Amino acid sequence: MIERLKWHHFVGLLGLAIVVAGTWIGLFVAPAERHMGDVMRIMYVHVPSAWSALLCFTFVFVAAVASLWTSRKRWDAYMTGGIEVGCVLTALLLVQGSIWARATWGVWWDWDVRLTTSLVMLLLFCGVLALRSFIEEANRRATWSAIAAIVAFVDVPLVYFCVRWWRSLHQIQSSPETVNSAMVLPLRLNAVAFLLIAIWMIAIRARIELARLQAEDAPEPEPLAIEER
Amino acid sequence: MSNESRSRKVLAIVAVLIAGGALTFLAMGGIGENLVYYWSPSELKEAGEGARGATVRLGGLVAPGSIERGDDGLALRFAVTDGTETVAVTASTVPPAMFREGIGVVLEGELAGDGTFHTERLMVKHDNEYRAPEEEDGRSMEDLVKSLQLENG
Amino acid sequence: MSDAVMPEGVIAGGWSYVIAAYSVTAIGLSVYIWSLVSRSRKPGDES
Amino acid sequence: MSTLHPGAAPATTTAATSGAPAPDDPAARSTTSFFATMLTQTLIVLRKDLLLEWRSRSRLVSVVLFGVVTLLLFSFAVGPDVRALREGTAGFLVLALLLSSTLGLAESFRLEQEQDAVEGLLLLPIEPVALFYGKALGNTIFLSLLAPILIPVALVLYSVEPAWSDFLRLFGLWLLTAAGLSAPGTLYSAMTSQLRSQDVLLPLLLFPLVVPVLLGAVKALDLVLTGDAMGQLGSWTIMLLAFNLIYWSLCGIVFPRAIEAS
Repeated sequence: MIERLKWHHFVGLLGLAIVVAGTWIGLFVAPAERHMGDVMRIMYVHVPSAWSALLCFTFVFVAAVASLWTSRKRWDAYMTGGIEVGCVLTALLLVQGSIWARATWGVWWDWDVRLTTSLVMLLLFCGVLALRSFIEEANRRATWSAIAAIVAFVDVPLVYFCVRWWRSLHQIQSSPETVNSAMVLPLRLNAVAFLLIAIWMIAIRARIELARLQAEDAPEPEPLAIEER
Repeated sequence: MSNESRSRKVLAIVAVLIAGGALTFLAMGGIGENLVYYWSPSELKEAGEGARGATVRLGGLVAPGSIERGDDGLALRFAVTDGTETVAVTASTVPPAMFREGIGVVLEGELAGDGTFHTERLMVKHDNEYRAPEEEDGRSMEDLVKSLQLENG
Repeated sequence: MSDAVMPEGVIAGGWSYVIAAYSVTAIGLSVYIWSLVSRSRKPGDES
Repeated sequence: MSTLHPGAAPATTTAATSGAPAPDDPAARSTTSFFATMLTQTLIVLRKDLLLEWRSRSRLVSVVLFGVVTLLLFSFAVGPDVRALREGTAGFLVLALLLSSTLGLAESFRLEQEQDAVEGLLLLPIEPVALFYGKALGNTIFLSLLAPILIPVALVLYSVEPAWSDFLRLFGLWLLTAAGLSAPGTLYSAMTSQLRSQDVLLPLLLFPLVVPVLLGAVKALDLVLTGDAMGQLGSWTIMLLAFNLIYWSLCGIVFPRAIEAS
């Protein structure tokens, strides 16, 4: 199924084009912030990273439930892709946030709810990847990693809503009303671009995983000589 | 469908409802007001003696006109307010560049016997307003206090 | 409370932070995409 | 491979996910009696585990010893600073419980693995859900048994003297913490007990997941030990309780699928 789809490369190229435009506008066209100055430009990658990471993990949840329900390899592969891309984005998110925090808050890190739940989210999903790598039997790996992913997903709504539910150092979500209109455009462009790039990466990763799962399944491994050129 | 598999479904649905209910309660139950990451000046005053001697976090706005720098350039005195109560603060740390009057701060430190709060970890709390330099900040002190999420809702 | 009266409270020279954050993001994403491409070249290999 | 598979449970119909109709059971039970059976089976599993535990007792003793050693190590790590030790007592206690719990939890399915004790379970038509709740309750009780030793040892080592009336609260909070660790711990130990790298995987999966429980437990215990200026104890306890509900229900839903695949 996945093999026939080449759409993801268009999605990826489109994402790359938009991210170049969005970043250019964000860095050189949009105004500096009144108090944060140029540091605030980190927002144009930080917020898109956060959105796309959360969407990745939401997709992981859907894929994990589907994988448990249907026991199809395709969902297992999509889930793996989602987890890996989500982890990469979350790791980037934490580093960008830390740099921004040093400039504005004055500290690299603080055990505030937003930061803690985000770090926990990264560790939880890395744990799922680790679990996968240790299980050899395919069915069991699919089931158990789906279960671990579903359990890990409990943290995802917490990451998003915690700043509204509890007092934190991290500011709550901004909205177009709280952001200067000239800053909204690069933010939106980069958000769309990050999402497209994330979809692209998930699709590539899922294809790799699916190929691996099918190779695992093959009754007799093909002679290696064919592939070595 | 046999009774047993239906019973299993009922059990699963009940479990999902319990989990969802617990999560909703965490969100809406208002326990967030009590599990605070930092205390407002009012809460700190309310705690009185109980807050003495322990490391606590204090959050609020830097009161306008309260910033004084010591001669050595390190000791910093200011007041933190939430609109109703004000706590005097001494800080033995270099504040971040965004430190100014009317900005939110979160301080980690101790309440001394004379009612001043001493901190060595001063963090600036920015709200979710992002404005260009030429834009005027039309917000009143009350609006700024509101942005500190001192009352949850 | 206008900016003219309060010269402090504004971060000056924040570009180094911006450059750091953007390069980390760019390098991180590029390395990951590169790893994806190199992994998809030889299917069946251990990730 | 499928040592843990409960014999009578139809493999395709699991409460959580599958929509496949089960073969019609002539002796189909009503929903009420189904729950009654479930409860009975949970108690059977629990009783069996506790009995086995009591017969050997060696696991309990070694885990308690491990906890005490951990508490001792914390006091070396912090140094002879009595004030720092006193302030950290709640955290050290919870960490000692957490570290001991991985030892205890890792063992909870090993008995079934190594000996053929699972035969006993296979002969009974045990529901997977009942197996989970029985095991999880057993682990909770097991971890609660550490409290009478670890709490007094910590109080003596770190020179904290709470009022006598506080001991009941301390134990109650310990029970909630143990329960919060046991539900996800039982689920993950069922999975990892069959893998080579259980020692690495169980903490790797469990520790990040139980961060809310640990946080609530440390805060609540600290408030009991050092005084509750703001009246926050109730809220932290409620948070602990809420995460217990989430873990106990969620893990119960997915557990049948987990052992089905084993």
